[in-house]
Amino acid sequence: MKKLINAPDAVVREALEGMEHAYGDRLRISYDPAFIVRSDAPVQGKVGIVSGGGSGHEPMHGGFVGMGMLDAACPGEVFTSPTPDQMLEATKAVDGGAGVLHIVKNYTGDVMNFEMAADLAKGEGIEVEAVVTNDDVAVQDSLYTAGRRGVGITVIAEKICGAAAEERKSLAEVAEICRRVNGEGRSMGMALTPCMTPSSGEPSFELGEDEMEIGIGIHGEPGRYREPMAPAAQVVDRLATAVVEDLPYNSGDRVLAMVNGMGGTPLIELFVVYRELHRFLQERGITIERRLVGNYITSLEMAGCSITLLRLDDELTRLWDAPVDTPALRWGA
Amino acid sequence: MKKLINAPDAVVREALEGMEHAYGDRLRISYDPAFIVRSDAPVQGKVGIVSGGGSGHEPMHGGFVGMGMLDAACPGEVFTSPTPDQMLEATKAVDGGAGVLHIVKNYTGDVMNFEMAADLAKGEGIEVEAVVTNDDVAVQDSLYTAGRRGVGITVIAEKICGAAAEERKSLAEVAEICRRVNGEGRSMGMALTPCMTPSSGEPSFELGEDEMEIGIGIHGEPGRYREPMAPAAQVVDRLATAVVEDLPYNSGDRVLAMVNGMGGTPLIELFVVYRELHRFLQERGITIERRLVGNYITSLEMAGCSITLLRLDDELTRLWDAPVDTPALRWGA
Amino acid sequence: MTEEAATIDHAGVLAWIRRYAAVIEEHRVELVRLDTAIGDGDHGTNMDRGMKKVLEKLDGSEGDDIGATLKAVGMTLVSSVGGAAGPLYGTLFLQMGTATAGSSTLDVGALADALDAGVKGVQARGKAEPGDKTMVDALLPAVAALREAQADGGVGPAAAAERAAAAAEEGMKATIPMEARKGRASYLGPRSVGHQDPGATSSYLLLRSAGEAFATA
Amino acid sequence: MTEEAATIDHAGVLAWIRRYAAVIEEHRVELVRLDTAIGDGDHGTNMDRGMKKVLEKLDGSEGDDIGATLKAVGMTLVSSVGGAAGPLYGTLFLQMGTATAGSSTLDVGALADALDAGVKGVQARGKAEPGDKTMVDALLPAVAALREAQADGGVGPAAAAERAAAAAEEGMKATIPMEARKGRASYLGPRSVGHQDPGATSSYLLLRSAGEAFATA
Ligand SMILES: Nc1ncnc2c1ncn2[C@@H]1O[C@H](COP(=O)(O)OP(=O)(O)O)[C@@H](O)[C@H]1O
Ligand SMILES: Nc1ncnc2c1ncn2[C@@H]1O[C@H](COP(=O)(O)OP(=O)(O)O)[C@@H](O)[C@H]1O
Ligand SMILES: [Mg+2]
Ligand SMILES: [Mg+2]
Ligand SMILES: [Mg+2]
Ligand SMILES: [Mg+2]
Repeated sequence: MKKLINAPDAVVREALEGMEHAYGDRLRISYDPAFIVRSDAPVQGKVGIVSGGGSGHEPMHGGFVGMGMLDAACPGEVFTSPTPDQMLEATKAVDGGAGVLHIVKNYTGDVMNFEMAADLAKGEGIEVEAVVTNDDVAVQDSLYTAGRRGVGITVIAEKICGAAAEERKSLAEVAEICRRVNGEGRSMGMALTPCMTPSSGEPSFELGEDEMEIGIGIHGEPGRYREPMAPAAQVVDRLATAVVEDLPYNSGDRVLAMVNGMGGTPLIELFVVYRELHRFLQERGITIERRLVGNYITSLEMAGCSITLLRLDDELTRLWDAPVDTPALRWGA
Repeated sequence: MKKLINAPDAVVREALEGMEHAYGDRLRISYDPAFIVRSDAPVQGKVGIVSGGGSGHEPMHGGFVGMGMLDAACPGEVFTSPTPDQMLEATKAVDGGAGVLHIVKNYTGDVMNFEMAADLAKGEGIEVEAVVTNDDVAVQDSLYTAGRRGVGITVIAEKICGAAAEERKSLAEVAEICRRVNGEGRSMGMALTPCMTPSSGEPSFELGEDEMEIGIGIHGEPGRYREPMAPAAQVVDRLATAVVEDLPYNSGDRVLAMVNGMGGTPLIELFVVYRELHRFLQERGITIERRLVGNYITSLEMAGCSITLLRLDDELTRLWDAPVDTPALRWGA
Repeated sequence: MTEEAATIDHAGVLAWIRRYAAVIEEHRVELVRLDTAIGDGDHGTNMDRGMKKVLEKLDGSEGDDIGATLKAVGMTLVSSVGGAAGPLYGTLFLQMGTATAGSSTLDVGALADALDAGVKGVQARGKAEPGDKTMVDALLPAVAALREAQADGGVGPAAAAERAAAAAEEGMKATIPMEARKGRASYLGPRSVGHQDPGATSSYLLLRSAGEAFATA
Repeated sequence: MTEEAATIDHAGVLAWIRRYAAVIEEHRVELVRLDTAIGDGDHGTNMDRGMKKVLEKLDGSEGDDIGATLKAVGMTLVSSVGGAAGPLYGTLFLQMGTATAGSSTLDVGALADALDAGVKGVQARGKAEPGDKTMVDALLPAVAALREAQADGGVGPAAAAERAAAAAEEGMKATIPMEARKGRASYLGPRSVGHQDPGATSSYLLLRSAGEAFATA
């Protein structure tokens, strides 16, 4: 296993130390329990926004802590949901009296741990709302299963809710916006290679030299099916068709489009993918009004990409454009 | 070969089209000859700054075009220096009457092509200065060889010179600052895996399951030697020792430290590397005053990292902190 | 059949927990492999991290209140395992602790009551039904086996736990042909068929550890 | 030895360029492999892209000015090859074009003058000396061989070009044991030893193409 690490079980802690050294001017790091919090937290009168999940998806979530986005992030072990004590302490650290929003990706572990944390925080008198994101169209939705995974829309929801909170919207309002973003967002991903967690040291799945895996998650889970390698245009058609038909996005819709790298794909390829997505949407009369191209929600060194769309309205566009100042997303500040 | 592309010889053009769709509000793209230019170019009275080089190192250079950094970037084919006609047209497009600086990484091809372009531009009455960066301590310096490669310091020089040009410093002054940055900067890189250009379809070198390559370049060239895999702490000691002893950087020095990913290394590992670099420099009494952790000058999907240091003085620090607004580097704007 | 005590005491419970920690360490890689096939490959690592924390915790523990010890185990698992298994095994132990609060010994009936309460907690938290290809598929048959042993009468805790382990093993193996409907494996849909559920496996190991620990207690 | 014309004309030069384009296409992968070993693996692709552009350019060209044609080839290579080879081969052809400006035929002496001027241009641009493991190591022996053929007298362009190709091949092979001091291979230091230089290889192919084209012209 080839990784720039010292020991598999020290990765998360040591990366946190690295972040502390790099961003100590803007972030505070707690190690036990582990969370990252903007250094001016709690911001009085502002809704606090907390997210978290397994590590290995960097920059999500720690890279999104800062003005205009998250107040705190809880990193679990690699690909493992964090624990309720982390979320509880993070919630307490960011509560400025206006309540705290938990943005939770829909994975059994994340949901259950955040639920326990919310119960504990409420027990301590903090108002908490949780919104669960579930935008991954690769997973069939059903009342009887774990439901769809939360993926790319989470990044966008964190940005937009962060802006709403900076405007001093109430907890109910910020939570409503979060639900709206999730409701108007859809994603799907694919992989050219598996990834390998430091502790397992084995590839998350096996792929032939001429195969790709469609409908991949962000935890190295195998996807829904595999196919022979195809040109980028076909890969995008495949992903974007599933995304567009699901909501559906219709001619005349204005969208925010994210082309996200899974970690091991060169940026030049992501721009080829973005070109194809632009063509695909243009053919359907859907206008890209805002975009994000890069590595935002990754799966360690997995090669591949995901596509996320968010249907925009004027308020969401305004909140997206609002200043943000975090390690991984920064504009207007 | 697994890449998100349509055809090997269409990658550069299609990625440019993707960039145009994504950043059309701030960048203009010329396709024949190929270059990327900030949309408000030429800025009257401002020194224009042009860089360029082979593609496959994204975000360098195209991602650094914008206010406070490059006026134009010329992308060659993957890992191949661009041609003089690209540089000539880019130079003409950004000349606001104050002359144009060419920032050239020291590779035979880049140097010769930029030289021809400068001759042609001068022939058309444009004042041109060229500064060649050569910060890679992995390569032995000698009058009789091609000399050291230009690597990570190029990114930093582009940022700092961009700020100097925005302050309306003269061409001679901006060039002097560029030479100063290059003189005070040193880098070294390593790889855990090779990369593969779209057109060759074969790995740039072979590495055993337990080997790493030290002193790697950014073009998939093999490094100076290979070694058994080692923990991040040792990798950093190895790279940072070579870097620090070369200038040398001494106790009391204040530096800008860049931990750069080669493209296929997860961000979480780069923070582990940054932690080790912080420790290493602290042990030697060298203070990190500014830092950059991420993928800035890459080698396609190569896994690995490089370390760059720049000795800071007050002017360089101020220029580093000045606003910059490009796709890949943005603050204060 | 050798003479067996009719109850296990606090030391027996501690032996069980310690045995489970050792068994999890032994099976860490196997659990990771099972989870790699249909999940994200962390189940073995998560459980091993958690049980090691539990061992640390137990080292300083005093008294003979089985309920308090089981609750402490649950709390430790909740705050150190993470993922789906953390809240689920945490809840299992927390509820077993509540069911045995104040007890310094447990007979087979009390054991059955405790596990029953634990599994009910797991189901309340995770909403999994039998057949969803989860730990519940190993745990429910174990509860039933304990109840049977209790009804049969004259069966000591070690023998009862062995029967429970055998039932859990059956239940674990029965997850192989199932299509997952809960947890991460459910994303695979039909591709989850043909793989043994990692959580059901770690649950079987929990019962097997009980059988082994109680037999030598 | 068959009777051979004492000069080659504009059509002969065009045949040479076209033959070179075909040979480069054939050897693209080999040149990429050689460049992968001690460089960045693009030499074959670069030259192939450039020579294809040259073919496009030649399709529309008129007249019989050999100098003008060679210059056009040089300009096209400069603006389409990139890398180190672009300016170097570009300069080679530009200087050959200058040396032959206005000529509609070339005898062996004129050929030698042209290549000599071209190689001097390459050395002026790239500063490579013999022994640095570059294309210069194939080109200089070729110039010497042409000069010898000229001095011998009675040797036609095809035979002279064949001698030049043989000399270039020797020079190319001689790069194998050299340690690179110029270009990208120099970064490898001693690890560059044992590999044949890609640029020397494409230069040998240039001379071999001349021999083949002139023989059938
Ligand atoms: N809703 C649920 N109810 C009961 N057990 C579940 C549920 N979801 C998952 N599990 C169990 O958890 C196991 C996976 O645990 P683990 O790998 O540690 O967590 P994660 O899936 O978060 O990575 C599964 O094998 C399954 O037995
Ligand atoms: N300074 C130089 N002088 C002469 N030839 C050179 C010089 N530098 C490089 N070369 C030739 O160029 C060849 C490499 O060309 P190519 O791979 O196309 O360019 P790059 O090295 O920029 O990728 C080398 O094999 C060598 O023969
Ligand atoms: Mg997990
Ligand atoms: Mg090259
Ligand atoms: Mg798991
Ligand atoms: Mg090359």
